[in-house]
Amino acid sequence: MTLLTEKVRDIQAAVAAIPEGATIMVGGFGSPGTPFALLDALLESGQGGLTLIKNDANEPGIGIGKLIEAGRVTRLITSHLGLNRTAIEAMNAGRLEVSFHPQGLLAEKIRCAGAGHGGFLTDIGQGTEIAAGRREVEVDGRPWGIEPALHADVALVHAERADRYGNLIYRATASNFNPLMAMAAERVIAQAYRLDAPGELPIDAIHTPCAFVSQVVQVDRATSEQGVRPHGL
Amino acid sequence: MTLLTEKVRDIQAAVAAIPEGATIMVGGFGSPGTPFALLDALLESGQGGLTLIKNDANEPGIGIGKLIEAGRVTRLITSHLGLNRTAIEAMNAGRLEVSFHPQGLLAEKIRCAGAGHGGFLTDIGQGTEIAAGRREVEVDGRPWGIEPALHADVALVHAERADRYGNLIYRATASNFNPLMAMAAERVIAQAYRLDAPGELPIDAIHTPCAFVSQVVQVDRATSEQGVRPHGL
Amino acid sequence: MASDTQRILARAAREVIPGQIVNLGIGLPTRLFHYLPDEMEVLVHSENGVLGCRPRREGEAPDHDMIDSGGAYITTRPGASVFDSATSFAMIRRSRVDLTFMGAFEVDAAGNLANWKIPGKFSPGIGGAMELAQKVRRLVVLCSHNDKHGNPKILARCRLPLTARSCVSRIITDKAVMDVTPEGLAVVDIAEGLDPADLQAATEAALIIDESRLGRF
Amino acid sequence: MASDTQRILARAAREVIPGQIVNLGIGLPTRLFHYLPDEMEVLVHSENGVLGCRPRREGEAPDHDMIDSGGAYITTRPGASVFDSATSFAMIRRSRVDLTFMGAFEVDAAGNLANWKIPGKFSPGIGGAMELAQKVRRLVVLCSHNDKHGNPKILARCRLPLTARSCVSRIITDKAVMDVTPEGLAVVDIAEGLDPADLQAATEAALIIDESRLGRF
Repeated sequence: MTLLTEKVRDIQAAVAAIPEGATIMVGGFGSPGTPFALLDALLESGQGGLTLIKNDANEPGIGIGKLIEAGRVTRLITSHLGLNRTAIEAMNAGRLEVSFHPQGLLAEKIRCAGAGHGGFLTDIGQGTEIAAGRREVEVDGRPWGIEPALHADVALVHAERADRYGNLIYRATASNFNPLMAMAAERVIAQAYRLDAPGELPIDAIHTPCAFVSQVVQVDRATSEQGVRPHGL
Repeated sequence: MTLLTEKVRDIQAAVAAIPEGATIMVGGFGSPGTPFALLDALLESGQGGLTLIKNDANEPGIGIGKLIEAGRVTRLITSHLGLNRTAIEAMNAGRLEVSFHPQGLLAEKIRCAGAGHGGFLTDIGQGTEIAAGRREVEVDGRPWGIEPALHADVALVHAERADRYGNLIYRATASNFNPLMAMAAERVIAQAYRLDAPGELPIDAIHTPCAFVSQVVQVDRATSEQGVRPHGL
Repeated sequence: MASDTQRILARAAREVIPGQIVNLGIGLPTRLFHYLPDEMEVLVHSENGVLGCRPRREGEAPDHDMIDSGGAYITTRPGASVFDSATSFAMIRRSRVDLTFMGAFEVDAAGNLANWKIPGKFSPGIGGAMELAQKVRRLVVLCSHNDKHGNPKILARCRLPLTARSCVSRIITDKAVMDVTPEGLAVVDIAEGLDPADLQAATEAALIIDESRLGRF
Repeated sequence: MASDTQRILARAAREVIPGQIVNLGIGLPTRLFHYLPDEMEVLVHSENGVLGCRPRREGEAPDHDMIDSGGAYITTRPGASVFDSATSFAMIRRSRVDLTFMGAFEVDAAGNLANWKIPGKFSPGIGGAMELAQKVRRLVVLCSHNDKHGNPKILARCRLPLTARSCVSRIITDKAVMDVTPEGLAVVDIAEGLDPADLQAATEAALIIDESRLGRF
């Protein structure tokens, strides 16, 4: 692991080390919690053949939407593409391989990797096409489907605050998949709006202890461009 | 589930409803986080034939130590009894059935029940006597041991602060097993030093959302009697 | 006069008991938000990680970190909490959400629900719908009684891929309120002015109608 | 003159690299706490749910919610965090703890460790030892070279129930510092004034001793 004292990085240096063809977890549910600055740096850095793991595909023209549109993404493991018609088009045209998981199972498959388990046993989706082909095992007299852990080479996460050891605090609904992914990947790169000295974050408020985080970069607040587009209510 | 508006209870009323022979999870690692007031009320309430699930057995004369000494506990599912010689004596004399699990697996078995899973797959303890008789399944080309979820009728947890909907905040190392157990049992009774109106707890600081908590009781601070006995450093 | 949608929502709001935890599905159910008065102690769960949503008030600036699962900026009421996606779905899978309202492409007499995929036409992924449908204590479907071509959506048996089996407790449409019972769909309320025979004609599933006990809405 | 224990601890402290996350087992290893200077940027992990422990200062009032896994009141250094038991052991199982020091009843030439149970005599439960032993990146055993009856603790093969297989990297005793290698136990340092033949005589496992490269401590 990276030493506590060596985690603060320049954003381009942090993403430059991601290999071509890497499997990358990306935090965020819609815009909140999406590490926009890291994703933009990754686009600039040029790696292709990527497998991305993210709850959704953001919206066209922002976040992983940009990487998909630039043809950098071979495969997407996700829960829902409802807000991104260009991603759905790429899927339908065969330019993007998409694997769908129910949202809570996706979260748990990631959490499982973060906990060092091989998988977990679920009853979600039994009797539906989501469970087709899923192996089963009987425990306590009931059949359970086996969901293997989902691993990644890298996680890109967004936090509100960090310290230079890599302790992270998330805010409001920008938490979502970030704390799970921050535990799950081999290398975890966190962006934060504010980067403090160790001791500045209240210890009971830290969501991700620094042990799980490999690198920290400080970024500017997201632009309104990266906010949620007006829809819904 | 209990309605949000009906969770605040008198301590004796809260524990009186626990049935004889119940399986009860009890928070705490040593003294911090142990719900001493709820345990004292349970002792007074008189239920016996209990199965307790707790990391340890507290120390003689406090916490679950008292319940064990009073002969109320038939079985203890735990990780370590190192600080309680009377519990070890009861085990050796055959008055207390004890099941040991490695501490992190105990935590995960409880967490698994809280997540609604049937179990998880682990490689911990393979080739040691802890794994003797454990069923295995192959995932991603490796053998994994199946650890079933651990369920309970009731969880007794300790929090620093609560609101009357049942939102909980823990403090320092008094967290330990409490947030896991607060999600895992059928009925969750929380004691808190401070009981506030909804809206008083900072929303990003809440550790256990109220949805998981059935009843809340306000209690006085633990006595120094219930503190850690002088040992170690 | 109230639109069909408004009538569905007003009727649906009567399903909510003070003190409950309620999830509102994307689309029509989300609009139920505005039918729950501020003073009613109900916490709205949104699966992206918040319990205690309320709509933004007129002129209230959006908080860019605070959305519901439909992507709308929201705010929170007293007693709210935020949490990660694992905790949010643990709450769902453990049936700690009392009530959910969901839309439907099809719903049938056995309480089966299809609302996530139309093979070859619409398959954006299942999101959180499967876990909500399977595990929330009570699922109430809100939908139009017929599709825009007039075809029934309340079927004898669903034809689309299912979201979950035997998960629906009650169906509220512009034409009727129906309960899923072991004997089939029992009509609880019928739209003001609608004839029971016309209701049955607009429905593929056989309906159990006891005219002596029928409510109007 | 330094006691055997002090010599073990002083030697062990040299294993710690600034910037590491270190777990200290119960007993002798816990005392290593006092050998890590405050200005050294090291976070001590304790499996009850804290990263960044430091010993209480003279006269500092105990915080009743703040203990380490041995049950002693501690305090924290800048950069510390607290968390639940699941997160604490995720950190361990995912090998996010760089280094752990543990005691031993027996340790053998293959790096097997027994430190939790003596059948019929001592079986208080395994606590967190199994996961720490199996998963922490580097495990250094700290123990006396021989038990109080003079019997060797460094064996050819452990006889007690194992905590974990092939988990030990280095063993530090009052007599020697030994590395577990594919060829067996290689002596790195030997106690000041001790003859290599006497070291071997006090050890059941065959030792690899290259006198030309032997350090003293």
